[in-house]
Amino acid sequence: MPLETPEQIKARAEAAVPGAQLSVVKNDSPCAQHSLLVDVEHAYAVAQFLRDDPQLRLDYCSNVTGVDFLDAELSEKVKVKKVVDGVEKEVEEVKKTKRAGYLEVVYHLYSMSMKHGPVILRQRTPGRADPVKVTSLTPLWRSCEFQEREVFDLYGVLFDGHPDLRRILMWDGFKDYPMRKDYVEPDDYEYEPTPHDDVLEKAKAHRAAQEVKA
Amino acid sequence: MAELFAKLDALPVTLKHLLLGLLPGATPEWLVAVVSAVLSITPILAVFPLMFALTTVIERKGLGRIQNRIGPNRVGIPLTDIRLFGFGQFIADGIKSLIKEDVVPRAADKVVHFLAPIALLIPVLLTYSVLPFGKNMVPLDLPQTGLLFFFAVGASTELSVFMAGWSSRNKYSLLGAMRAIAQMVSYEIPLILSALTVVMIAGTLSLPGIVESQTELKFGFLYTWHLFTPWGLVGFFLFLTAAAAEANRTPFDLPEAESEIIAGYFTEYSGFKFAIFFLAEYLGLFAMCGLGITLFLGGWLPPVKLAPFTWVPSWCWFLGKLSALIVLFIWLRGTLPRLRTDQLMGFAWKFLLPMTLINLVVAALWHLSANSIPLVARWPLCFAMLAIPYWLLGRGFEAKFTKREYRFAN
Amino acid sequence: MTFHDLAYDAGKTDFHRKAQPVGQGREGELLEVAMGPQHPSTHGVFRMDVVLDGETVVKLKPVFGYLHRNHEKIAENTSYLGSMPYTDRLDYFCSLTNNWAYALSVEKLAGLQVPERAEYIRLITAELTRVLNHTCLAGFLLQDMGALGTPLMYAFREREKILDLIESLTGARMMCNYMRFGGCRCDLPAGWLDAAKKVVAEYPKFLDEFDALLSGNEILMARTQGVGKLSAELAINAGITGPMLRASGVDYDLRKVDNYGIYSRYPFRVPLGDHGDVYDRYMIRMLEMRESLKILEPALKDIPEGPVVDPKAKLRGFRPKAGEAYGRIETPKGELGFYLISDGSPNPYRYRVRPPSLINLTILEDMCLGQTIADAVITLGSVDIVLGEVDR
Amino acid sequence: MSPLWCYLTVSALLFCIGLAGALTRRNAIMVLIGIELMLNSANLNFIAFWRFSETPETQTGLMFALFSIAIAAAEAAVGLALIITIYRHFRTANVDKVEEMKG
Amino acid sequence: MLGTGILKGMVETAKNFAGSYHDPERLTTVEYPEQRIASKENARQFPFLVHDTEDPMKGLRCVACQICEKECPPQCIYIVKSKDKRADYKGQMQFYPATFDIDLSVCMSCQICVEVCPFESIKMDTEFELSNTDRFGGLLVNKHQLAKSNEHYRKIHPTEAAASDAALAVEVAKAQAKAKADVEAKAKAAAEAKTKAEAAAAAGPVGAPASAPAPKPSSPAAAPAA
Amino acid sequence: MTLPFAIIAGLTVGSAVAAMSLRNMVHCALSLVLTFAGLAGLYLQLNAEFVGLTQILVYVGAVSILIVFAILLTRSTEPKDEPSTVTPWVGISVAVGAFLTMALAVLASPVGKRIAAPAPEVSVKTLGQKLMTDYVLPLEVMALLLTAAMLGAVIIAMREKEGK
Repeated sequence: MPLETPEQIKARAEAAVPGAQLSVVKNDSPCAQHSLLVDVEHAYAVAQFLRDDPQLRLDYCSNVTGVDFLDAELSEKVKVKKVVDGVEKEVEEVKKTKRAGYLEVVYHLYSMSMKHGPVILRQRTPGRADPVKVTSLTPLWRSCEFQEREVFDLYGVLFDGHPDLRRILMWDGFKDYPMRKDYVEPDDYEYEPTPHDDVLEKAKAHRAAQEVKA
Repeated sequence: MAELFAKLDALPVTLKHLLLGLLPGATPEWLVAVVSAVLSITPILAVFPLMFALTTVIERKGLGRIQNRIGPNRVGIPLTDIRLFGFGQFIADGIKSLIKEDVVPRAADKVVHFLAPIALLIPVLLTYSVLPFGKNMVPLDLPQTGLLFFFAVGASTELSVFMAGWSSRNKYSLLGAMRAIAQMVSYEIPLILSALTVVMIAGTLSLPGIVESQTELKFGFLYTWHLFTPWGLVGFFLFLTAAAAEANRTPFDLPEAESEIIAGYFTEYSGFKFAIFFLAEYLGLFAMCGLGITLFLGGWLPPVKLAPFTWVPSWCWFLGKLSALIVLFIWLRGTLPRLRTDQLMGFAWKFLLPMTLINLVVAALWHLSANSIPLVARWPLCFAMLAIPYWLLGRGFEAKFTKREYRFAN
Repeated sequence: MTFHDLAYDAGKTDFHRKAQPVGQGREGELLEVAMGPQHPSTHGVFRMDVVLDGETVVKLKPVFGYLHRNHEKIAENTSYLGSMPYTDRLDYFCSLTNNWAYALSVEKLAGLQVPERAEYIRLITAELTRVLNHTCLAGFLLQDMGALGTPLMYAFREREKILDLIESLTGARMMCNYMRFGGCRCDLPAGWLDAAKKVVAEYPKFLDEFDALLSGNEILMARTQGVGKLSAELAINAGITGPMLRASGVDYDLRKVDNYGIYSRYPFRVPLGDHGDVYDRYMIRMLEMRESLKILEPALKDIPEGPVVDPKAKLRGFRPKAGEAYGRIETPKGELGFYLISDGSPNPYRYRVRPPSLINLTILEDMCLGQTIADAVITLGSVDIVLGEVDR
Repeated sequence: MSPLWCYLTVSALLFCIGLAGALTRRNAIMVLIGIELMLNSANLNFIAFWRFSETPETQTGLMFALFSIAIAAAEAAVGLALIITIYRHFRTANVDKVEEMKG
Repeated sequence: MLGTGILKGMVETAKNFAGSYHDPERLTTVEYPEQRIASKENARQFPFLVHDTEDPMKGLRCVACQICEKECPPQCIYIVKSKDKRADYKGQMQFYPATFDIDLSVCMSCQICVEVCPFESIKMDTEFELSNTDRFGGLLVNKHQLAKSNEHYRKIHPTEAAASDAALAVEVAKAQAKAKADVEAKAKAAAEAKTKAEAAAAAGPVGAPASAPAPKPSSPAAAPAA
Repeated sequence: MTLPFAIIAGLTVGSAVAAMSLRNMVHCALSLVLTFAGLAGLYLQLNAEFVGLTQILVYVGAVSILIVFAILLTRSTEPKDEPSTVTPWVGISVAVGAFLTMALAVLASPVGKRIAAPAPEVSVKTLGQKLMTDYVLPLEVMALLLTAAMLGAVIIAMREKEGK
């Protein structure tokens, strides 16, 4: 039995979970893996539906990823009617919209029993400033445990309902979230003469600053 | 001709008497006793540590060959190209361990930490004092309590192991010490029980006496080693198993299981102290093997009383048998994985202990039926009495695991 | 039992272990040991914080990240091609399958085709890698069990033969960097196929020897059977993949499920275990090696002539169109996935590795609780982790 | 060879050291160690009196000592098992703190 | 029966022990500094720069295009372009690297620099005994250390070098053909100009000097052998 | 009083004092082992070889291990466990009193001056024969007692099953 299209899944999920708002995110690449964007409040219920629905049985959550989208200016070409020189004309104009940045958590769901997939589920935070919260799906799939921790560690996304949300790859005292796009790497490189002078300069400057402080 | 060989056999004893004879006649008796003791001890202190040194190289080379490697073959005479097949390795190792930094953890109990290796080595060396290395060659003949002395002194090594493990203030050390003690205490019982069968048959605790009890001849040429009886055969292997556990050898090397608890009770020892542990461990193994030889393999006796065999000096027989057993242990080490703690304990209590008890009974039966049942019937009968319990007890273990068949999808 | 009977009934079971306070009222009796990061059997810089009651594990927390170099961030700042050599360093035992997984994902993203000959080469190298990895794993596992290096040395002896093949093909023994988007970097050198055929033909001899050495050994069986058990339900829920999943009895092999490459052309069987313990994991790997050899033998004969790389694939200035793709293959350790988001620039916007080793570690504590520290060590060994991949 | 009184004095000393320890130390294990010392001093008496008796061939003293050693071993095993159980229950091995006797 | 598996294993190890003395299959190790396993033809370790002339610095094929520097994943290459130009092997005026450093402690031997180089000028060496007491300076190699002759390349990678030489030969042939064509075209143009001039001269006295002949291309530095 | 006796006796008594007075209980146990070993030495001096070696086997090899295990299992190594609430003087004075009484008795008694007879011929064989004939009842009782003690110790120390 082939897997339903994202649209079909969306319709059924919205019917099964009252109040859930899903939308299909199109994917333009040749593989055409479209995904479902689910609102944070209903993510758990929708995910549970996906997991337990007898036609889907997405019992296996393969991959959990964070993605960071910065604030961006989207430019769109719009045809606008305008009065130019007293004549109404249709003019193409570049319309610029500001899009607030957000963080996404992407879940790739497969079914081991039905051997189909993937169904891609996305949760989106409202903004990039703290607190960025989504719903943890770890209670549904154990496999999310470490991966959600990793997303938390590297992107700073908080997972509501995660039983053990600690840093996993970085050390506990680390402050920043290194996978965010606006992360600025520290300049305290180990002093190593590399052929790239800028690295060396940075390291030297850092050392000098340290020495001044001391 | 035979006289010459006899002289060769008695060479160490003659030498000792010769040296004692050099003392002036007015020497007080106690001084003679001291010199005599020193002369007895010196060969032990020379031969067995040297044997340990050679064993470390041979073991590494042998394991290397088993593992399709070459093993140590580089160190020879320094500044030359002479390599001596790598047998200079132990000297290099010795020098290295001597000049290595002796690290003592800050939290360690310094006094106990220092005393532990010494407290381990001394009892181990003491066990050698009752072993007969050759005809008339036993440093300390205790006609009443020889074997008891061996076990009593051997038992005190457990405490040294505990001292090492506890004083290091390292959790791995402590775990290793706990394991070592539990294991040594448990395996002491089958060890003593399997030795007891021999004591029962020989009727003496004296180790030279036990060797003497194997000097009778069967068929006119075959010595009656205890190994050549069904209970002796089984008892020997039971003894070897328990001895391997006592000496922490594979597959019973849990106290120093490097994949689990780093190096066990001597995790925090380095340099020369570590070398002493290493030495004590091997000397303990040799002593165990020596005891096994004395009890079951006829000590310094050749297997048959025929010309070329009797020419070899008795102490060579002893050392030869010892080397053979060491090779066996190396071979085992190259083959087997190790057991787990509970399995180790289960093996001691559920398999070795019953087997040794049955062996004791069978030995008694063998002894009592000596005159009533002909040998042809006695052998299979006693052997069956041992083989059946072995099979049954083995079944008890095998029930816990099976060779499995696997299914395939599509 | 069919798989559907096994399929996991969600509403009833909560597979997540709640963080439980351990050993309340027995504080003094418990021993807290940090196994690692410097420990002989943690397979790299890895730590297990273990709480022991005597020798029994009552709590175990895996701690890693010591080798973390933020591979994903590096990849986001490098061109698509530039990430290829970094994938070698994920699971440094199986760089060829890592290459393939990455290449496959990029091909999905950019819609590239792979020539026939390249598909064959990929299949052959991937299966050789699988044999190599499982051989070494068996050796490591037995090393953890205390078999003083002998099985490991035998395993390395055989591994050497495969590494020689890989070196003469790719130029490196471990860091191959061989596959390219839309094919492979270079063609097979002269005489390679014959050498490979010889290795494949002789390999069963080694497997038999290994079986004689250890598979029937009582100590091995006693040590591994019933140890580190993992139920099929938990395995599915925790996203366990690879031989570990199949040892728990779940029939899920991406070579069959996704049919990537040309696996559908070769019939091979997927061995399944019934107990999910360490012994099953060990045996499943031994059997998988034999199945891999069954794939290799005909594939080495069938390989056609032709180009090894899609002529449309560009080496420099490669810019896939905006979009995303998730590609995955069955590496020896499990499902290795790459999730790529392109925004049309030469660098991936998002590059994510789904490492099988990391996710297979999720249930380490569940498998080890109530067993001894020695069991924990071999359970970890049977999970088959490589820290390059866990930490990335 | 030393006369009998030497051995008896040593034995008395050991007994009193054990007694003092058992009376002053609060840890149950230390109390047990004190008792072991006292038992051992009795053993020394047995052996010494046997050796200095007119009829050592009867070996009565030796027999007593052997049985005493066996009893001491049994006593130590049971005593220490009790101490461990008490420790598990009360979280202490201090004899003063263990006042109630109900399980 | 208990113990049979153990005995089987012991037989196996005994076989290997005995085999290690007579069966080369069972003793696979070699004693390294004295004995060496022959390097595989494809083997790669670290990059080197190919030169064609006696003087390594003059014959470097590298034109300092900096593609490898940009593509190098761990960023271990550092190039400074020269101010002046010089003729390359096919006679074109090119830049050359004033500095070409590779930090071998960073290099991960991935061969991407070789793949992306359009000038066949950087190749992989098979030298691996590079241990050094100076972790930083000792592994930072400059163009003098990197430069190795084409003969060296032919020796370590014969097949690859042949392909590379052939590709270069094609390039040179093309360049020569082009040069020839240029010369001919110029000659033709000159001839045409001449005829025109003549015609013009015939028409009127306008002095037009003939254009100078095109500069002769310098011969290829080392004619690649096929 | 001979020199070997003085050395061994001094060692025994000294280590006994240490065993009862040291703060760290593992040290106490280790000193106790020394006391046991010293006593075994005294036994050997008194020609009781068998008993002496049994003493080592049982006390050094087994009882001290038990004590050490108990110390570790009850975490008594830390001295904080033992605040001396009761003044030790009462106990010490009782002990000193007892010693004085005994010492006076020993020194006053004519038995104390007795000199040993030549070493009796004791063989292990006769010891064993005596055990199996004259002392067979105590032996059997002892065997029963040891079995009972072993079972009892195991049952007492066995941890109650969790949750029961």
